[in-house]
Amino acid sequence: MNQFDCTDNSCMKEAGIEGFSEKKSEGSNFEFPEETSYWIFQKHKGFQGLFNRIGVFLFILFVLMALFPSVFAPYAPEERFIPYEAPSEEHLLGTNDIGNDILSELAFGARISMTVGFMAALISTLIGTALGLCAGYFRGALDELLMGFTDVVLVIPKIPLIIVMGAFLRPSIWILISILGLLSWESTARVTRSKTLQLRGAGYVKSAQCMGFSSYHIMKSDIFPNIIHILFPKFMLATASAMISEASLSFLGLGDLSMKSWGMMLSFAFSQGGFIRDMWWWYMPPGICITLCVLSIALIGFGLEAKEGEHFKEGANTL
Amino acid sequence: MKILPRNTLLERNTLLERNTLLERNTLLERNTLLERNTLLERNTLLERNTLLERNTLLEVRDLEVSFQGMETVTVLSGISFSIKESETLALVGETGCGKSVVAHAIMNLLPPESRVKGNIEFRGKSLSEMNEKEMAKIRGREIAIIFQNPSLALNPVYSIGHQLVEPLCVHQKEKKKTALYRVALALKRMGFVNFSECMNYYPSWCSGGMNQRFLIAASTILNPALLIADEPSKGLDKKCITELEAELKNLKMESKSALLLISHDLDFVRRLADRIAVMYAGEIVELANSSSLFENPLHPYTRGLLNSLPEKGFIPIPGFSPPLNSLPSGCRFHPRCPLREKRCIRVHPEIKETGEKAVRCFLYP
Amino acid sequence: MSEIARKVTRYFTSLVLIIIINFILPRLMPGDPVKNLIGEDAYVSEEVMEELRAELGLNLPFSEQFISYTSNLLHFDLGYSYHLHAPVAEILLNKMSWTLIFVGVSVVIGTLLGCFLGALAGWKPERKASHFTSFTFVVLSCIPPYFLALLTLYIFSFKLGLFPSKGFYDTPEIGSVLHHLFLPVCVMSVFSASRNFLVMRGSVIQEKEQLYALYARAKGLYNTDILFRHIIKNASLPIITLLALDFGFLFSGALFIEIIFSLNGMGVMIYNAIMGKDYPLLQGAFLVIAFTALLANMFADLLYILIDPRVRGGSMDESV
Amino acid sequence: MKQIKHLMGLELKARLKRTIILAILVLTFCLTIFSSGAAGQEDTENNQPVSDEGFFNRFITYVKNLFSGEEGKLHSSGEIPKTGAADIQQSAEPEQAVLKIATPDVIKSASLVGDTSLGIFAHLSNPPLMKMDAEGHIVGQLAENYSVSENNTRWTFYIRDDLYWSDGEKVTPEDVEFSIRYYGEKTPWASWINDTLENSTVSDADNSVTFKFNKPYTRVNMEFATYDILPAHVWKKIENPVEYTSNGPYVGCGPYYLKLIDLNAGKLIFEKNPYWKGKMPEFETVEIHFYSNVDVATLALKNGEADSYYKYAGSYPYSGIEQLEKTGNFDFLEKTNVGLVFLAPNLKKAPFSDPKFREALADSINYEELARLETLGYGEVPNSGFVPSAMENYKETEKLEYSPEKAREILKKAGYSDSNGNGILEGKDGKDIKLEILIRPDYARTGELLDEYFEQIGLSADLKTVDSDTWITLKDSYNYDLTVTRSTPWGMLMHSSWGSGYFDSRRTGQGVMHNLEDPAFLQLCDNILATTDSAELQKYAYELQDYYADNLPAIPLYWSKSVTPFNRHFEGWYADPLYGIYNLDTFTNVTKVEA
Repeated sequence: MNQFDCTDNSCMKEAGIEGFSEKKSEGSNFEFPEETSYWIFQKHKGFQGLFNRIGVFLFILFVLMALFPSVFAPYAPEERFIPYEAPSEEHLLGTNDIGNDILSELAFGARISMTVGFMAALISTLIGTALGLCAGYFRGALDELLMGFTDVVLVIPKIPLIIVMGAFLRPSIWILISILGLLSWESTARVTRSKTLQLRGAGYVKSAQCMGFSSYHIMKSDIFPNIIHILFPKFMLATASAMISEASLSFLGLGDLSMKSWGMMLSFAFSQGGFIRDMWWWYMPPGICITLCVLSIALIGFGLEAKEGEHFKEGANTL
Repeated sequence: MKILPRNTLLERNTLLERNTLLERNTLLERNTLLERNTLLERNTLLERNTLLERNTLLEVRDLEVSFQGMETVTVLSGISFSIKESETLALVGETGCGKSVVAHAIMNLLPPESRVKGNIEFRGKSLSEMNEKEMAKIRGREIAIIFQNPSLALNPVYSIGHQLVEPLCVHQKEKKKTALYRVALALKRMGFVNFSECMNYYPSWCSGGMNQRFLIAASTILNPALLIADEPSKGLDKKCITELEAELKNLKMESKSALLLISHDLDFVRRLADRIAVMYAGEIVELANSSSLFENPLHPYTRGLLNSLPEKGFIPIPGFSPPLNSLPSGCRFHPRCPLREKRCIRVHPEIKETGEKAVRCFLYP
Repeated sequence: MSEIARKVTRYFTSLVLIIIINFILPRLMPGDPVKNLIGEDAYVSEEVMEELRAELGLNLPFSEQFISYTSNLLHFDLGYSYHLHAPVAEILLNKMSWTLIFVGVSVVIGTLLGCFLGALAGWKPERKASHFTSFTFVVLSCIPPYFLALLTLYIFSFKLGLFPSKGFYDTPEIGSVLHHLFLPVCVMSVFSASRNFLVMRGSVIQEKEQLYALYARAKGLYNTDILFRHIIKNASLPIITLLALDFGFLFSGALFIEIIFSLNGMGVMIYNAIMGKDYPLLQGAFLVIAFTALLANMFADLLYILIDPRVRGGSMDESV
Repeated sequence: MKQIKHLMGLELKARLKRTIILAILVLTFCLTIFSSGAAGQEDTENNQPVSDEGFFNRFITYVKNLFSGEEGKLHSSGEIPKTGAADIQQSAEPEQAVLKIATPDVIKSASLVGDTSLGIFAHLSNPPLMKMDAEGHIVGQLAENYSVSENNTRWTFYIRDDLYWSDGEKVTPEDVEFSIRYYGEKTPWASWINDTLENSTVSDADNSVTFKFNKPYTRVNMEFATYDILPAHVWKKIENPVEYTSNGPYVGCGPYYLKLIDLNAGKLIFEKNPYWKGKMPEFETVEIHFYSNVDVATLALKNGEADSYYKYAGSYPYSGIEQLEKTGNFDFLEKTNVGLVFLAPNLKKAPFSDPKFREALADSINYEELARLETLGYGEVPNSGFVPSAMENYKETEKLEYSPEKAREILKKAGYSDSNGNGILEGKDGKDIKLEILIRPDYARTGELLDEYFEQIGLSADLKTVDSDTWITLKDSYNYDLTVTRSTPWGMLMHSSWGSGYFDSRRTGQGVMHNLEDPAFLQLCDNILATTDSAELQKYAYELQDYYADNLPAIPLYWSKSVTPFNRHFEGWYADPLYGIYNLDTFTNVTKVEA
């Protein structure tokens, strides 16, 4: 019995040292369903449930605003009236320094802010997942290389890159989208890598390898489906942070003038004396809109993450 | 088709369980344990017959536990038993019959959405009415529990010494130095040769068996009156189980503490328990002292259990134990009971006390 | 030991890559630093421009510039800033000290505040107070940093006049520094607290389910004792990685707050260097930030191994 | 009770102790860093008096003031003594004699010669030889007067004899000669001196210095109104002035000398020059406060933390004027601005090289609305002659007016028709005309308005925002269609004055367009440069303005007034077109008056 014991033991140890998260999953394989089953009845009713509904409602409202801005906007955004006007019946949110109606500018701004947010998040999630999968699956040198590359990308400053791109091509939201997308896949890559490391140790992946499937096939059909449910919350949180970065960059005046996003409105309010003239109706609405939109997306993201948490727990136990 | 008995299947799993180099160098301790083991055998016999005069330590009267999840599930119903000072009662049953819930109910460790009815008295004090503060004073000092998965029960980021010292500091406000000394003593008593090194190991560095013995040391350092062992033998290989057995016997001898042993491993229970209660689908079906239970089991389910032991010919009980949220009507064992009668299906039998024994079956009116 | 070697090579390659990017990026940017030096109105003939370029070493081909750049770097000479007329190392030290005070203090406060409240919120999520703190921190983390800074500046400094609205101090003594830095530090710490809060809350909820927490309760520990003695140390592991990852963000976050509170710290200096194409200063600044970010990551890994014995692996095996 | 004792278990106490120690560590850390930071300015004069106003009682006074009703309005003469460095040498009267000026021109480095904006502020301590008076004529400042001879190649400046440096030395013609030669050799933007100066002689008898140039140059007096005169005995020792930085006192011969440059606090402190023989200024100290954010500057003015506002070649933001009027204790000094904002078409590129097309563009702009929106009523519709009325020899040319129909007719007559009927006119090459307006972020609003005006007359227009550096590169490489930019007062006087410096293709420079090669224009510039006779200058000036009106090389968008707010408690402000209120007359004449 002894000699069988030590050969088996060596291969187990090699897997053991790989990573903290992997050790936890290895531990959980030995749990028997019987005694932890009643933990699952703990439902997060309060926090997740209520805020999730608020998040979804707000999100739908903003998507509608983005798709049909003319419904919310009384006038065309370019139309000009008397500048620096306080809120009145015909201008619910007053007018800005060159007379555009702020409410219509706000409505049309939604579309741009959200497209930038979603497109950038899409690019960053795709790159992040691809890199995370390869790094997690192949481990060894490739893993170190990719993670080294991720460290470097994390450190590359966004502002000079945008100026460089702005100079060569015509500055537009596509530049903002591409740069935000290309420079913010760092956290997705790390999460996917650690999840792939965990799943790589699972039984069915090993059996797939024994059956001689190509590693691409295994990644596509075995590991990826299990990762999807953590990708969606990551995608939502990436959208939220992309929107905040877009607003901040356009605050520095690097945005695209022809398409005014909420960030651009805020930067004009700040530079054209909106604050000193106590025109709260000029800088508050865009700020609140950005916050609420990002909030709705973040809440949905957290809701999904919480549900994913439970799903994962059941998954591991009924292994 | 001959099905491999469950516990050999178990052994292959334990082999997979991390079993590090340290395991090998405790060879020399093992033989010290074996001599102490034979010594113990002799004096347990004379001790058994003085059982009757001691007073009851723990009294559980028709305990009922249900969980308000999506739909309310009653996990336990009508559980009553009592444990005397330094007596060992074993709770035996298939996985999923709610044995661990009893342990948690006694220690009031159930999650918030559980509803507990019935009465649990410990030395006259009713535990079910106590609030968290008073309960915290009793836990660890008077009632201790050993969980089944030792590697997970120990905190991964603190050293073993630090975790063993904690009960002393919390309950008896001891200084760190003197507490460390007492822990070292306890480990030495447990048979660890390199106890000073063990103090600053971390749970993740030691094997399951090692961790189990650390857990026992931690729980019994304040020598509690009642020790609840929740499936201690699960996940351990053969030689660890024998060591564990010796440990528990030694414990009963020295600290005179009562033991509520929860397990599904019948041989292990036979060697240790004074009285055995067999549980099936959330209720006790038979209660008797261990020798009489093994000679003539009354309840058909107990008989089926004993027949499935290797020495009785591996005859398994057909079918599966019912899930707790959809229990059959009448007697819960009737779908699998060979001696089934019509009334077993309709009426739910009550448990009948006959002297030392109790059984829940229509065969014994 | 192979793991340490692997980590060192990884960090070394990242550093080399950063140095290369650091060199190329500013030169890619359009605009000629020499023109920036002259100022808007002055008329300067072409030969003088050429002479200036030669003086600043900009007329050499790229490769030569790169070699001189790397050789200087090896002698820790970061070169001379065109606009600020001082050695880059000196400027960085002065500006860095200011930004580090303001960013460092707010990170420390933010992390402590975020972790403490996050732990409490995670420990009893169903309590009214936990709901309230969770919601406020989620909202705070969604507000763009500069908008939050604008509002605080407007309310506390414009309207109430409680706090001065510019510069690090009026007179160089501690009183006026604290008075000046109070608002920016508040904004920054609120922001870093909201990031830590959410992570901490999530990991406390997760760690609370573990068996050792139940065992701690079985050992007789009461309520918050369990949280502080057992769960916090386990739950704070993801915080370490978050702090390391966040390091890059903190400097850019500081840029906006410095612009709004008109503190001329590191962020504003970098922004002006970008606009004025001050190559040595840009290269020096990005290198320092990249280096501190890498250091932070390395420190996080080290801290991880220190705190979490599981990652440290069976060092016990070697010792026996 | 037991629980609390319980709580103070060994482990928790250790944890609390550790956090407290950590907090103390952080505090000491920032104290040490801060003290090293403050010590960093090692050559700060150590007699910098540590103000007695500790943080604690300052906070109390703030809070007390908060609840005593004045919502945020702190009277400058109120009970809160300003903690300016000067309140130690408080003169007899109770209020402190400190004049504070707010400015958005933040200086980047403490280098008197190297940093251009610091050079302008240093005019107070090291005044240049000449200065410009209110009507725009160049008159003497350090020099009493000057004489020109030998066909504008020999210039002699007679220095005033009552000038002393702040360290007691007398100002000598050697100082002036040294300064001019010093700039010539050491600074790139004054390198023209090095190329053209043949020799310079000094005569102590009539306290004068003569410069002999190798070719005639009529604008030497204008150029010498910008170079600060430096003390030879101090700057001789400094090898590379552009790189020399020091926060400490600079020796100056003006009414004040520059005592301290504090970049972290964002201010300059000028002290009264003890040896100043001219009219004694009333104020002990003049402080220049830098505000990178204009709103904060307005707040400072409202709170009395600053008494006036100065921006080189720019005005106080029009949007903030109303706020100061509301407070009631501000007056405004309005002067028509010599500089202006104009639209510069790329004359080297079709269809902008066609004057007819430019005329159409000029007619399509709604100047009235542009002026109203951009200057909020402090601007007016410009003349086609480009040069604003504040300049010398200004000629009234015909006003630009907004007539889109006329613009469409001109375009049709000039052959730009909309053949494919898609609403956009085609150029001579048959393709749709796509105008790309290149702008910098601070001209965003102007660009938007122009974009809309051009769309109205059938030209599809688009905006391209770039940062100022990219703008310079694209402009110098003529890689743009139209661009919006501004001219500064000094820029208008540059080269052969009246804005010619911006268009002459022979001159390069950051702000200039250098896109006009028309020989007639170049000849006109050379004629102006060759003469100093005022009658001839006026004739050429009129010719130049007529040339602008006919050819429209650049379309002026609006003439604006440069507005300077000042606190009513002060009187005697004096502004000149070149440097606005920042001149010696202001600082020597301003007095404090009880309004």
